[in-house]
Amino acid sequence: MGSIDSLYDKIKRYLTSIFGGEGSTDAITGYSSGELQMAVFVMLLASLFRIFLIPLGIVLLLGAAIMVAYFAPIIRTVELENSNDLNRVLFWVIVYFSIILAVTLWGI
Amino acid sequence: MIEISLQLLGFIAATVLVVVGIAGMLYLDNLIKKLIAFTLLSDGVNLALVSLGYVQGGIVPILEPDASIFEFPNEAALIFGPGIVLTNIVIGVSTTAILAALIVVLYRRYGSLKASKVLKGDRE
Amino acid sequence: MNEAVTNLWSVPLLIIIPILTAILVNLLYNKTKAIRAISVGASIAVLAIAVLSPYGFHWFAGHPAVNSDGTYTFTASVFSWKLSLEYYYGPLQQILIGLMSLLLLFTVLIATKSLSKNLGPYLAIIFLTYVSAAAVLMTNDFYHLWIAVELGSLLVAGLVASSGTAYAQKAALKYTFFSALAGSGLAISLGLILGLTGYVNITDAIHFLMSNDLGGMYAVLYVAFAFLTLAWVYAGGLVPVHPLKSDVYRSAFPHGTVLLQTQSKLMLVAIGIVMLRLFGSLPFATDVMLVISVLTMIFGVVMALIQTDLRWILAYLIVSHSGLVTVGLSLGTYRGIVGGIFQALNDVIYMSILLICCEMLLYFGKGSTSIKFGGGVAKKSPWLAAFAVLGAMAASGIPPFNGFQSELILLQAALEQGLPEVAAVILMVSVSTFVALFRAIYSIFLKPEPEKTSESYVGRFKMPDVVFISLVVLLSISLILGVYPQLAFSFINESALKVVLVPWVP
Amino acid sequence: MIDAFMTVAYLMVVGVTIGAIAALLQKDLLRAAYITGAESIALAFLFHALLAPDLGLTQAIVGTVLMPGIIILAILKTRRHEESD
Repeated sequence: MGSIDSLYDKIKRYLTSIFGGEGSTDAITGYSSGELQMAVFVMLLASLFRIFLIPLGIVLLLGAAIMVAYFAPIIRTVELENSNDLNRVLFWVIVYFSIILAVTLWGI
Repeated sequence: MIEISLQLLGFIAATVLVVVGIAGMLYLDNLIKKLIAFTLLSDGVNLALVSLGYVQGGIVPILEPDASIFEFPNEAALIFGPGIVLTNIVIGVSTTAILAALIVVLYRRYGSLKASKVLKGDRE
Repeated sequence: MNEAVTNLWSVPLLIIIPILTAILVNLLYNKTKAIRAISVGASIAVLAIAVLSPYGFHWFAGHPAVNSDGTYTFTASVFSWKLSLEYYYGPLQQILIGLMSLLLLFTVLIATKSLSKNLGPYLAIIFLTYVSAAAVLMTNDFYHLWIAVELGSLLVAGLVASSGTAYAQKAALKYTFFSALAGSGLAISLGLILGLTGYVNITDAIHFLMSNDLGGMYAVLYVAFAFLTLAWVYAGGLVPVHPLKSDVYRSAFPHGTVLLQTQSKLMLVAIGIVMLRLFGSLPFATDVMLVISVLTMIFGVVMALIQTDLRWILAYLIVSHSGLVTVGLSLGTYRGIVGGIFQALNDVIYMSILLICCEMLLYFGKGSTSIKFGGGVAKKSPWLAAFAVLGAMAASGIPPFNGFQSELILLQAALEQGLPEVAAVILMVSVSTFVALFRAIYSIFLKPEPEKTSESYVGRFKMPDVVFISLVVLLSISLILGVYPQLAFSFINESALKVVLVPWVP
Repeated sequence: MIDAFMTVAYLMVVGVTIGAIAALLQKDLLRAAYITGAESIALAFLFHALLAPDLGLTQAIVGTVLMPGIIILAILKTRRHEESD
């Protein structure tokens, strides 16, 4: 079974189980294209590590591809993490801030 | 006993205020409590900025009529922190007023001060 | 030799006229005709000043720049300690503030047309929002930067809350709560930079950082950078706070969002340029900015794809396109900075077209702009449909419009830096913008109307003249910039070159 | 002399800390607002001790009158005690 085919089937089955219908409504097309965008983006981000070391980039790219196929429908998680709950945003800001501090102070 | 300078003491108090303020804003559920935590946070920032300008054994940065102009820059505390803090206090008051007004308006709508009820993440 | 003080006349006018208008309009409160006359007159005056003004400096506190031989000068190009609070009005400021004044005029016209209750305070907030963005763009010292950013964030909350719905008030409350963190962060950052260098003026601070070895104090500079990044992220609505900022964009009136998105993009450009000038040479600084921009682009566009409401789609697309602006700035090269600033300019124009179309849909549809609008609007208002389609084409970077030119420059800049991944993300954003917008536009405008709603919306929708004229003006600017982008480059080039080559010159 | 001054400073730091924590732990919101005012007095003294007397005066006025006043107004317009559930 081709992996792309099965990934698409997985996403479509997941989304139709949430929204109902035969898979061509507004919400489902949006969610599935968003899911594929996230998959591509995760792989792009993994491949960006080639700047430090080219084999590292290749390994991370393969790993990201496997992870994407394994955890396939991540769009609901992404949507949840992007929700406008005040405490969640505060939490993410504090995480971000500590990462920025760690990265920049690491350069000294 | 360990000798702690006044500046370090100020930084310690400021750190406590900032940490308490952020923790309060994160963990407390009541909107007015969140507002109080916000005032504590801005107090902590003010204290940190004032402590930044402190000079050990220095004088208040106001030039007396009979003071020496040449020794004044070496002795006086640094002025940049207070310059920011004065504005920061005023901005803190106006932000508090806006927040209080919004809290009152939302209380009239929802009949509750609980952030988990009023501010939960939802889409219209 | 000692020169006479020649302060530029236009800078204080650009700040004071909107403030006076805000006070006056607020006092008039509900007298619609007087408010309309005063506010339209003031915005035309501001537009004229922004267009006609020469370039130059305005010094507050009046300290002249001290030369090495003890004389003083006000010439900006020679090296000297400025020791003053100063405003600079140059080509970049002229084009951005001029565009913002044009949008202010349209916003005021539409607001006075569509609102009648509490018009005075609302217009006062709009004018003050304009002031905050203009001040951030022109200033060359930390105090004004900080105060304008703080007040700008409070005004955003006010502008949103004045739209009156419960959702808008919640969004305003969340955004203002967050200003506690960001505003305090900005204050601490400025305190640290001032403590490190001792100069309020950004030019002086950069001189100090370049000519003195900080030694072990570099850590303090990094902490200042981290806090300034937090304020940048907050003012522009980049990734960790983008849920709050998209709430804000969504729940204000669409004509208010025109000014809100202009303000936040101008602040992104202004604070981003200050960060590049101050911290551009630090290792990891531009990398952190680049990562934040890439995440903003992708999360904004993914969240836009999964929405089913035109207002939400526009809100998230504005966030995502802010990422396009900052990705250019954070590349740090000449071409990247030109692309980023040009993208901000284009973005403001085409998003305003789409937002005004959205305002018209709200006006026609009595409150609903969801994708389930029912379709058939194109038959009733063909002009509106044409404007929406053309605006969406400009937003997604289709050639005859301006979005194409800036995205091309951004792609070139990313490839020049050896970052094809970033170029791929820019392309993804462009394509997904097309998908998200045309999904909505198809089902609102182009889909045939269902039969059953025959009793409502009979006949054609009549677009107000004001809206028609503003859409035509914005669309023609978009076309002109798309065909002949050199018009804008002549304004942008100089400041981009300055940021790269002589960062201490404002 | 110096020691007495430092002792008072220590006391004020302790007061600021305890005031901050106590204000957030109160169930009665009105009392929390009063405690914020008391904490502001300690803060104003610290400003004074840190060679910024002008800020001490400002903080004393703003922190003890204006800020608790706004908070008390908000409490009077809403409710005095925290909701239990």
